[in-house]
Amino acid sequence: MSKTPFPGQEAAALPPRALASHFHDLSQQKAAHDLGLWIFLATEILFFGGLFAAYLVYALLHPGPFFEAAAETEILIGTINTAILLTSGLTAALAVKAAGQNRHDAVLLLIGITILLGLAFLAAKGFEYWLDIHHHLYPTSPDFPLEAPAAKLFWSLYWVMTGLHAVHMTVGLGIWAVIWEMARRRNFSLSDNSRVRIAGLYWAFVDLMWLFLWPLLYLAGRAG
Amino acid sequence: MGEIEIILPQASVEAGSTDGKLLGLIIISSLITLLVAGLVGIFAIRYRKGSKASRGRLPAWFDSDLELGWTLATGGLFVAIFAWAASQDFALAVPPQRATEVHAVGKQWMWKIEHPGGQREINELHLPVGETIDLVLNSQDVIHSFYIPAFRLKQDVVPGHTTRMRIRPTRTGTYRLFCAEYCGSEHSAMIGRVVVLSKEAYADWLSIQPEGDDLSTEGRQLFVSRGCAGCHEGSSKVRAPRLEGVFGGPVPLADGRTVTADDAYIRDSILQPKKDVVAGFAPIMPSFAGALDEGELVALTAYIRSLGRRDATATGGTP
Amino acid sequence: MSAQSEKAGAAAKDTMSARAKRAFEGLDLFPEVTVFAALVGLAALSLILALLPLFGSLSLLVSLLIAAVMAALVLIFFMHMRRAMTVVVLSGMAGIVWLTILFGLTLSDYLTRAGPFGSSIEPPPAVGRVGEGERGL
Amino acid sequence: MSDIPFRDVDLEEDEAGPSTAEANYLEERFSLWSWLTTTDHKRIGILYLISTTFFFFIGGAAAVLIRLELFTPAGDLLTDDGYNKVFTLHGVVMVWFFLVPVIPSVLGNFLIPLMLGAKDLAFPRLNLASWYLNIIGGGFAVWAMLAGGVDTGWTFYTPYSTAFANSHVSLTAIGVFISGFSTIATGVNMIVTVHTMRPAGMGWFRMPLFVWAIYATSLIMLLSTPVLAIVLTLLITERLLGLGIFNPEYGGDPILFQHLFWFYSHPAVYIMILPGMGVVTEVITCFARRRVFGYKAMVYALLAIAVIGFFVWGHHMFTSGQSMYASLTFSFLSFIVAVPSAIKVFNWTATLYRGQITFEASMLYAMGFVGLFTMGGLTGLFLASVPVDLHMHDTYFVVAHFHYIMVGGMVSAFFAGLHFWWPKITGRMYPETAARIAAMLMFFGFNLTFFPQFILGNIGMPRRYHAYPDEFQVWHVLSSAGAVILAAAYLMPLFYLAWSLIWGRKAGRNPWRAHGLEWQTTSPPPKHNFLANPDVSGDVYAYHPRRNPRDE
Repeated sequence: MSKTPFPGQEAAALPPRALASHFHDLSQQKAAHDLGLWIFLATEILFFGGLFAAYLVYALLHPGPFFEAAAETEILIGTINTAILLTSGLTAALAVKAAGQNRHDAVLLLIGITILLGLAFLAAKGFEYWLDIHHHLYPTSPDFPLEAPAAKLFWSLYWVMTGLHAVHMTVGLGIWAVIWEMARRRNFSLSDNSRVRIAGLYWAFVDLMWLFLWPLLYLAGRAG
Repeated sequence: MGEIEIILPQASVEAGSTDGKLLGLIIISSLITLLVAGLVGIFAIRYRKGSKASRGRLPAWFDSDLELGWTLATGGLFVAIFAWAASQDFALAVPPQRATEVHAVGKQWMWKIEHPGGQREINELHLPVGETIDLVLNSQDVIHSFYIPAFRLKQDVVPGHTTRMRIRPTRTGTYRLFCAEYCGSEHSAMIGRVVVLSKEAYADWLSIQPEGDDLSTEGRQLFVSRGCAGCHEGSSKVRAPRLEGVFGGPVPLADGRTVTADDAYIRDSILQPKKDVVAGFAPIMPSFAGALDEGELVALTAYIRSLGRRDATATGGTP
Repeated sequence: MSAQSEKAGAAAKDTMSARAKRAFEGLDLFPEVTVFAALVGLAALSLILALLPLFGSLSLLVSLLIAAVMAALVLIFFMHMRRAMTVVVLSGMAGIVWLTILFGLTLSDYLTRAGPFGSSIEPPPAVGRVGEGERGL
Repeated sequence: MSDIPFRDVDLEEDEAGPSTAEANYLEERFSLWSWLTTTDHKRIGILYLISTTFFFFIGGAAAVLIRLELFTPAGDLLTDDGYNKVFTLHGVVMVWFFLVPVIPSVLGNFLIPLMLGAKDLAFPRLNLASWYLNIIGGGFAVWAMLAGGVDTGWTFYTPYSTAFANSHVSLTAIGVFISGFSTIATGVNMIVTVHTMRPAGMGWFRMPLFVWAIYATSLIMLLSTPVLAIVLTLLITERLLGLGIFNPEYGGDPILFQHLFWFYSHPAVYIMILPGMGVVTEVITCFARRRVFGYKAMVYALLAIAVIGFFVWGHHMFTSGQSMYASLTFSFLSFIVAVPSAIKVFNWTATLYRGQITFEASMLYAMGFVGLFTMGGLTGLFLASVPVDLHMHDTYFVVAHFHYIMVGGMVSAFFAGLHFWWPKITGRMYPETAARIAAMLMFFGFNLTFFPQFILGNIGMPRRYHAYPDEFQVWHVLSSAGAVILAAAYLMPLFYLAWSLIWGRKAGRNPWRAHGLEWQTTSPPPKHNFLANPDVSGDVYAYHPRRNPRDE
């Protein structure tokens, strides 16, 4: 099997086969990429897990003030963001499917939409942050609206959880933008290379995290 | 002080049993270490390269059964040690009969100790021998750890928590008191003394203490100076619950729950009055969080406790 | 980067009908679009159940259960867990199992503390602390 | 199990030395740029060797300062803040920049592809990124040190670290956070390589135990480091942005910080010791010329330690106000996790039985490991039983316990591995007598330093004390004397190994006649590790004839 060295060596017009020199064949490389990313996702689950553990402990210790504080979040923007992220999850999954079938234009279009939706999510998030600050809903503000101390716990968790999620969103958008640009220049073969698939997996994971953050931060404490 | 110590004097009930466990563990560990180091040494000499020792085939049982054997043996031994060591803790679960409460507050780089009779000490703790003392531990800033090596006991003092430590001194003498949890620059200067006196010497010591008023009278003064009397005293027009005879009994709350008025309830009502509003009253009481330090809170609680319990003891009995 | 992709996105849009038709024909959207519809439905359900005073303190549990169902859908269909190697599934599961270890043993401490639940932590009076400004990086 | 022909490594063809045409990985290109942008796992291993040695000597210098300070009861060498910053530096640098990375990233990076007959790790560029992340993290830690240090102890307990310490806590936390990514990157690389790049014919139970040890370590790295990352993030956000999740004023619980911190930090001590166990198995089997005793038991013991290691963190918090029932649960689980370690020690000892033992330097280090790790492990049982821990917690007994495991166990194993594979890494032999002297000096200096600390702990000397009452001085003097000897013993390898790079005897392909694919290529190996495909047919530890193919 001819092994064309992977990075940089521009083959002829055709995009180079994406086989790295130290792998025996393409299936081994794809398996390695998938496994590598899934292991990284397991670490991400545990990274957010620490926050969920803190939320769980404090919700059990101070149920009253904790959920009272949870009722203060902007549920409308939160729900809009959930819808945006679900849609971008769909377009990302379709992009991966299209890449698998080497459909160049479809991949470009779908990744483009995914990026736009991601930017819309971050814009809505920014506006929500501005509203929160306007309502003094951060623990160190002198006129924090809620009186019970545990309310500050919830709002500390709120800022850290949504902040970290936004960071992961920004990284995901960066990856999509780079892939979009490289795909436009056609310098990697869509079906052989696992880039789009890996980016799709990471994006679906960021989507997953929001599916859990949304009930914890926005739907909690809303009953009746 | 100068002589070389390897084992500290056993000055408390716990010290005896802990040292027993310690000795057991030392014996077992040294046996295992000698076994392993001995075998490694013997094999190293006997089977060194070129030695004449016979190196025939290993017997069949040698491989798998031996493996299973020492796995079960170590597992059984370790679980047995655990059970033996844990047995001492189950005894702790039994609540003490009559324990005198001593309040100790850890503060950056000193221990402030208050006896129920109002005597105050800094970095010193005088105790009668043979009695059970319940140390109620709080911290005003960071985590400290109340550690008396001669009693073989320590208990971390965490801000936001009231932790308890039961000590039962059995030998008179002066023993070291350390802070064992790193708490900042002068962590190593946070050293004190625990003086265990005989009953009579302890009574003398109590009497010669400067006539510091006891906790409840100090609480009374705070009750007036901080304005609590303005609402909760008999003659005031403001609708606030009277506190006589409240302590210890059930308190019906506005949201239908009933709680027992214990230390924690009193403390919560002072710091977060809107948390458990008494049934039939408006939540108008201001929060005192920040206005009272730890010692004053303890004094106020003692005063409200001294306003008489609705249950067994007669009115005004010292706790 | 995003401005440029927006412009390119917009360019792609105006010739949307011509190129998209060619790009999309043959790409069956099926499993993804139905899954997406199910996800939106579940999200709406979760929202409604959260706003109604049906479950009281359990409402958070219900919305988390629905979130778990949505997560399962995303995992299976969008992240192709069905076709993944067993070791990939195992690593995903490992993340969740280790999370339960963290939650379980941490709660084993909080649920068994002496005194009524949550009483072990009282908000102390404002403790003396270093001023905000002095705390450097 | 097919009847694998027993064929001990024959010596003749070995003496020929490297006669290969292709330049080996060291001489391939000399420019600094080729080293700084290499994706060759062997060169990255050497880059890690340089950076971890650098951090080892920073941590070591801090240790010498501590021992000199404690020579006298009064705190007269350093101010109390100075002492607090020195012991924190010793903790942070030793834990995160030496102990955690050293064997997986130095020996693991170099040897895993060789032992698997592969050309490189699964993700070579990620491997280089891992080294750079480690360096950037280390840079932050050194910057924090130079800018004035951090005085919270390596455990960063709140609320001292968040509300009361005004030293460079956030800077150090960022440094450790970044080095956490380096650990995760190494972990991902190792696991994917072991899963996807094993040679045909090498099943899971025919891999060397060093590969198993690195695999088990990578599992722990991946499942524990993220929780450290989130704890440090919360620490930084509480200090800088006031988002007080552990702030007692908001009703937050400092004990929750301890739960999350120790959820990482106890598995972290298994990250540090498991690779050492892998190295010791390779060394003991080679110099005793015996198959490892109970190969499957050793594998299951490694995996059992890796998994149960996540259930035991509460034994650090018996005195912290944790509920008694949780303490007893953690105490029980801590006794259970000690069983696999005991099994491994018995298996090493049984491996020596009926062997042809020779005493090269790495064998001395390995036998030292077995003895000292046994003592370290057993003193762990003292601290796992609650009543004894109520006395011994946060005293010098704990300091002695973890130094017996970390220094007596891990560092000895690292030196054993370094000497054992030195010919393969550099193509040179180290001076045997000097190495043996260093090994024995280290063993003696170590015991003199840390055994007195057991007694200090028993008579109640608390940890992290800048000045202490004078009844403890006798033992501190002994310990400080031992520390001087230990420091000297650590400097010796630096000199004679450096000396061997130029004047050392040329090492052949397999100077120890060891088994393992890494010994089938030249030393130092060529850029792509193997000129011809390595012969994987031999059994994994075929040092002595197997009695009959039936048994394991």
